[in-house]
Amino acid sequence: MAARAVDGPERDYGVVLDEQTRAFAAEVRAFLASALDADMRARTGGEAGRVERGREWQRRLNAAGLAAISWPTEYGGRSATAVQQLVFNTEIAAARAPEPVNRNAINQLGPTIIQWGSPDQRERYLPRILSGEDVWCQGFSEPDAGSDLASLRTRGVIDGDTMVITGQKIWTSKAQYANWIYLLVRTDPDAPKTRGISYVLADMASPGIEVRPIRQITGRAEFNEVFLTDVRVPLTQVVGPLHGGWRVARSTLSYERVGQSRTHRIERRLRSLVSLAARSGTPQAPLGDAAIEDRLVRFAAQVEALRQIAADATAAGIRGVSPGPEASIAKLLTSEVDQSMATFALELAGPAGTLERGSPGAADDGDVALAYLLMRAATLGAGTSEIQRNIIGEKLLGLPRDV
Amino acid sequence: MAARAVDGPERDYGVVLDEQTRAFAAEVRAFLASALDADMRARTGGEAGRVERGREWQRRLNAAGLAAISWPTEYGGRSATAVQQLVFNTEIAAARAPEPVNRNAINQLGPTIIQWGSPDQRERYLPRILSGEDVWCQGFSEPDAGSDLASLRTRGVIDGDTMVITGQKIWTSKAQYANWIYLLVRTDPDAPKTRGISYVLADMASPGIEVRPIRQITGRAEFNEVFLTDVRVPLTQVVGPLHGGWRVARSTLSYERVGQSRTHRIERRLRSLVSLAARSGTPQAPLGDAAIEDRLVRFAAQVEALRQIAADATAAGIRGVSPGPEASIAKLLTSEVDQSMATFALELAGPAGTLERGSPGAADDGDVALAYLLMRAATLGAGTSEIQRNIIGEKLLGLPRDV
Amino acid sequence: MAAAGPTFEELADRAAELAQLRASADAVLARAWSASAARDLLDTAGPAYEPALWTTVVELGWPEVMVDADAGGGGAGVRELCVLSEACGYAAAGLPLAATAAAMWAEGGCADGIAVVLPQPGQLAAGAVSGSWPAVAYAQVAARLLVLGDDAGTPVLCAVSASAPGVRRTPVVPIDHNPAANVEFDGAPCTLLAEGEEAVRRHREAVRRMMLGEIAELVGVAAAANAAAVDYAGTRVAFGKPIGTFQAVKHRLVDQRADIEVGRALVARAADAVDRARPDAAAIASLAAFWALDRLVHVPEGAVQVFGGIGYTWEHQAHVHLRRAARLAMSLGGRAAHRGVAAGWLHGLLAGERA
Amino acid sequence: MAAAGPTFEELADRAAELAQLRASADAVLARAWSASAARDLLDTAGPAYEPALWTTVVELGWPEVMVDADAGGGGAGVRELCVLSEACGYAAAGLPLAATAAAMWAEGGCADGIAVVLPQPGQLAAGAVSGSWPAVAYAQVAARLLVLGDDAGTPVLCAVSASAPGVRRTPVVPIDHNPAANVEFDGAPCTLLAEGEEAVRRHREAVRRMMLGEIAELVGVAAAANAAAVDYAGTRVAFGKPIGTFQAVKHRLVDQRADIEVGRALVARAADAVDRARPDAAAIASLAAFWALDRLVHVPEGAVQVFGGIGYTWEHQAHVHLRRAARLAMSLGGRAAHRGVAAGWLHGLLAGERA
Repeated sequence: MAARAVDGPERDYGVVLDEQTRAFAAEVRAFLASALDADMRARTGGEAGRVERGREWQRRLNAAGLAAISWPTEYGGRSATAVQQLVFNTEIAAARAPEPVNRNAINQLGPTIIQWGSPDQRERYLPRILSGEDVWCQGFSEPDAGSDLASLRTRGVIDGDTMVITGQKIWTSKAQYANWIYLLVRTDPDAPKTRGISYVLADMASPGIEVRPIRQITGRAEFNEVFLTDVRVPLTQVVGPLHGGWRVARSTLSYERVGQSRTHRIERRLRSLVSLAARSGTPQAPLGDAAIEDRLVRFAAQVEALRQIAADATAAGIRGVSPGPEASIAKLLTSEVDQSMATFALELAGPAGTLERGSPGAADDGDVALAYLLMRAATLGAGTSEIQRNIIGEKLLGLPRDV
Repeated sequence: MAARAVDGPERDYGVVLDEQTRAFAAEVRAFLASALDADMRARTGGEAGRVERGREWQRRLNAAGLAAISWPTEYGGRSATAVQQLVFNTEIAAARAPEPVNRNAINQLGPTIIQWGSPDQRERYLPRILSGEDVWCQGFSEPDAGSDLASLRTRGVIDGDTMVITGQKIWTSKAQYANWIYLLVRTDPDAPKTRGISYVLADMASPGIEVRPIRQITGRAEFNEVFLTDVRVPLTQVVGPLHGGWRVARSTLSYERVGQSRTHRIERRLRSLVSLAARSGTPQAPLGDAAIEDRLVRFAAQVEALRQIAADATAAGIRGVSPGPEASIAKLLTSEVDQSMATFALELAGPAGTLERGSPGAADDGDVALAYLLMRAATLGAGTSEIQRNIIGEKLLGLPRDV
Repeated sequence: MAAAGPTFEELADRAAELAQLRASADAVLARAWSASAARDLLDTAGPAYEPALWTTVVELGWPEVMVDADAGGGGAGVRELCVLSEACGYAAAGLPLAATAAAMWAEGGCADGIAVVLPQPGQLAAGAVSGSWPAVAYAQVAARLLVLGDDAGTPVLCAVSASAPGVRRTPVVPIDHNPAANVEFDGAPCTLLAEGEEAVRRHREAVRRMMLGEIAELVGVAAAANAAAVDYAGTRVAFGKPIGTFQAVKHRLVDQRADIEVGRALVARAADAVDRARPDAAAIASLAAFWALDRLVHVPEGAVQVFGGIGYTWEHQAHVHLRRAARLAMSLGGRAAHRGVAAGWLHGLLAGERA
Repeated sequence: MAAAGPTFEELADRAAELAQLRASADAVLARAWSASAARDLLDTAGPAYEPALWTTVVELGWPEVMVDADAGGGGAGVRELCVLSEACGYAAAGLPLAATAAAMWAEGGCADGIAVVLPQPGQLAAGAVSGSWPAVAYAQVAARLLVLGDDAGTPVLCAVSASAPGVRRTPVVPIDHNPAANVEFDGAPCTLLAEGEEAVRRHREAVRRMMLGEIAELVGVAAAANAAAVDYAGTRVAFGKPIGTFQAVKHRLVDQRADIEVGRALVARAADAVDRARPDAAAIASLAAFWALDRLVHVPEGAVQVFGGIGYTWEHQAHVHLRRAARLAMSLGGRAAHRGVAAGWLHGLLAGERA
């Protein structure tokens, strides 16, 4: 089945590809067929194992010139078209490839450095992001500035040609594996909230940086707190204008918000849900009673719509048209549908759904219970659903601001 | 069936009545059996007919000493206990008696005059409220002060011993039939919002008062705009302190918010809904498929809970305990459940539900369509559901104010 | 399979074309009509229907949009019909566009006058059709009614002239006041359009096209209701602030907008599937119908809530959208039927995956 | 019928009594336990269960609350059990109170140790019982398990000692980490409690009492989760204001509070109906179970949303309530079964009205 995904017949992307894109698709499939070996398919070793595989996967992608296809060719990318990105993402998702260790840095930090960085910064950081020689983590959120990023408190005091940073960051994934961090710090405390913030790159080996893992409600520790105490960073590591980091960060955040479509994930979850329902079905009602069907069909409607919206956005991208209002709505809906499906799976599975991994009789060997817990984060990460609604209300509908 | 309701065997109120209350229940049933004749049961004559019947029904209630049982005996009431009120309301609802013309004045204005009025005011107004000789309407809402009552703009300028009132009121029911109106007017424009408001009684025959009916989306005109232009009112008709009307009004509003339980109405609507569902049922699924049952059972759960909450509040009233937090929640839920049931009835009835009265094939002779439109008001009247949620959030949960 | 689809470039061009079509439809309707005009129609004694507006869209060829170009039609698909229908919904233009377009598609050529497609079959005997259909929208003003009959075991698709003997139309008043009627045929003469499997197929496909056009119209109705509420929320002040600053209002309008976007995407996806005769066309169309009943119909209700008291008045336009949405949604064939089709498809996908 | 009920005065007195019972239960639990202690239990390698806490409530006689006073019990009803269970839920005290109390009620006397009632029947042969029951809450620490068996056509209610031969308990880890086990009896000896109709009735009534106690516990869990979120919303500042000023947060907390009040009212109504053996007891109990699955289980989810990131951490207490609510709700027997009972009752009311 896995083999079929990478070297089977041409996939139906819903559209005909031009010759160049077909060649690209063939290249991606060929790459996956050879590079995605048993080592890369393993699921062992917990988070450390995952990160190690992600590092190796990053290396293999880069060796094939596929680490950051959306980046301009001059910086090691492919200047890929929207269709190529669709093809790439579809193939990667179908093959269930591991996550490259610098995925976030490639989606967020790289484009930021390309847009705002100095030539030196570009030369110094971009190649090592691509290769995975540097592993990056993000230091934006703070304990008292979650969704309200502009109220961050980490201070950066200018001392000659260095900045001395003190503060605390939270929700930093991979901090214990990363050797670099990109940070937002308040460098001008007297300026209004969103002014006076700088976007800074720091070596994780700098004295004064301490990482403490945060255990999530799932029991896993995939995030960290990062404590910074008098951490000295040369001013050459500021990206964009000093005190002008808010605008720099917003270009990164907009990547995060629109980001990669998570359509594949909700399609997969819908299939699992239908499969779960089918297990308690009867010949007359193969997916269960009408009340269950009602829920499933509502989810299916949302998933199909989100597929259409993703395809439309890709088509719009072809013509250089920025994605329509649906894109910001798609992020909100995807999170909520994802979470709702995980919640409904618990009800469908009943008592067996409440059993954790390893318990005899646990539904999907504990995946139902795990997903129920895990998906609580879907409406919290990258701006809570409440913040998303505010942004859509204000930016898209033009309603007056309330905060 | 109607006869059974008024002179049948003793009703099950869910509790045993003491002797005095049983005597009272018997009195009420006897009154209904004799007073609720064919004239009072008629449904003809549109709103004018309804008001005329309401006036006569008010007269008959008063003749039997039953016009305002909750008022103190000295003002023509019965100083009724909470149980007596429950018995009275239950019997009245079961008998489907008409609405007495001064129902609002009895529930709101009367208690306000008793609490805040001068001896003269009590003597002058209370008996004529009870008898229906005076018909009262309420002038609180304004076009630019709906749920935000404190921002009302109708001005009252003091000129010697009279007040000269100019402004506009809206959502005034029965204004075209009333000869008196109770008003909120801003008498001190320089005071903060809720200060500087006065509670004033005005004769509808005063020069400068004009009434214009408002047609609702149902096509009926049960509300009015009342325009006031230099209307002169003696200062003796101010209830409570001049400029101190906000506190006076709040005592009236709290009556409106907690008010009479509308439990009977939602019980009736649930029965209609179940009956509608049963018409498309099969022997295997007498109320329709599981998705329909799911909706009906959710409504039933809410209705049963609201019955319990009403009973608990009555029991609490017995001991002089003020109703618990459930009471304010009950108002919100009752409105929303009432509206949701009317909305679901449309879906259950399908195309036949969309036909208006008089159309061959209309579900319940157009009542489904009418209720769908009518019930839009359930979450708007007496403070929108949004305002209700704010009040509950702030008063009951103690959350900080946002407006 | 991939070879059957368009390229992304073609898709992008098509999206631009459709946007262009929508813009021109909006421009025409904005000149000819308004929600306020639709509101005024509710004040008339008769049905809410403006023949001059119908003439306008007929002159533009909208009802013929799906007829082959060879036969003098627009040569376009249901996707284009849906764009035009959504524009009508948005403009509160109550017209039998979807029904007439679907009927002409089934007739395979252009014809004058309003036509409707009856979804439920009738009985045929000696070339005459009998049966009864309750609350058929626009039946009072229809010139032709298409019906699938059963003639001694052979399915037959035929057209009945509204003025034929044996046709009885009893006017009814639906909640949107469209000129609907209960329709009865008592041995009405009819014109044969197709027989056998082809009759069944063409009727089914016509009903599906009509339904998608009506869901698109409902998307437009919901979008108009929400847009009006958004405008109001930006200006109406309560507690010293525009009510759109309150999250209860703001988030309601956002969620409704999301419901509209999902509805629009489903209509587009279903229309494309029908136009390309994809095997999942029926299922996606049913998903769209399900969503219409589950969410779209409630958008104008939420808009009334945002308007508050003023939205509850007869003079205001909010109830035009409310009434139109309720009537359109209830005409789609019911939640249970569409849920069944979609659930069967979902189950089939799973079975296909296992196979 | 009216003569069977209490007077309103009695009702008021009873409400005061129950409030007093709740206050004293809250006071005991507040001294002995906390959500933070429950959170710490999740860090242990074994199950989340504190024997000392169970000893505390045993010493107070809570598990015997429904046993007749003559038999040394509390002589109270399921209404009292529900008050105590809700207090346990509110205090995050994970204890087999409802199960043990229901078992003792069925046994008709006080007994030492934890007991559970198995809702599904087993098979009986020669005085020994067989069968298997997945994921039985607190089975690892149970002393007795009550089971309804079928002995050659005669229903039998009997108790099986957990230490009896033929009893196998395989520990499992439910989401709340309670000491649950998959239970198997392979010809386990048992003690007869009742036979025939009485066995069926007593088992059914015991299961219903256990279920109502567990729904009451869920009401308490939901109330605790919401109260904690309300506190947080009043103090946590974002965008310069406490987040409780934002209507998205405020109205969510209000709606959840409303869901809790409805749940509590349904539990009280069902418990009263059971205590008075009213014919609608089963239906009202099913309404309560339906509500638990439909709404109460989601309250702690909403609380996590209000807490935001911090509520997603292992160190925080929010997931204690989330886990407990999920496990309790899923143990109630399923939405379809309860919906069926309630719908049958609704239909019966209608038929009764027509008759």
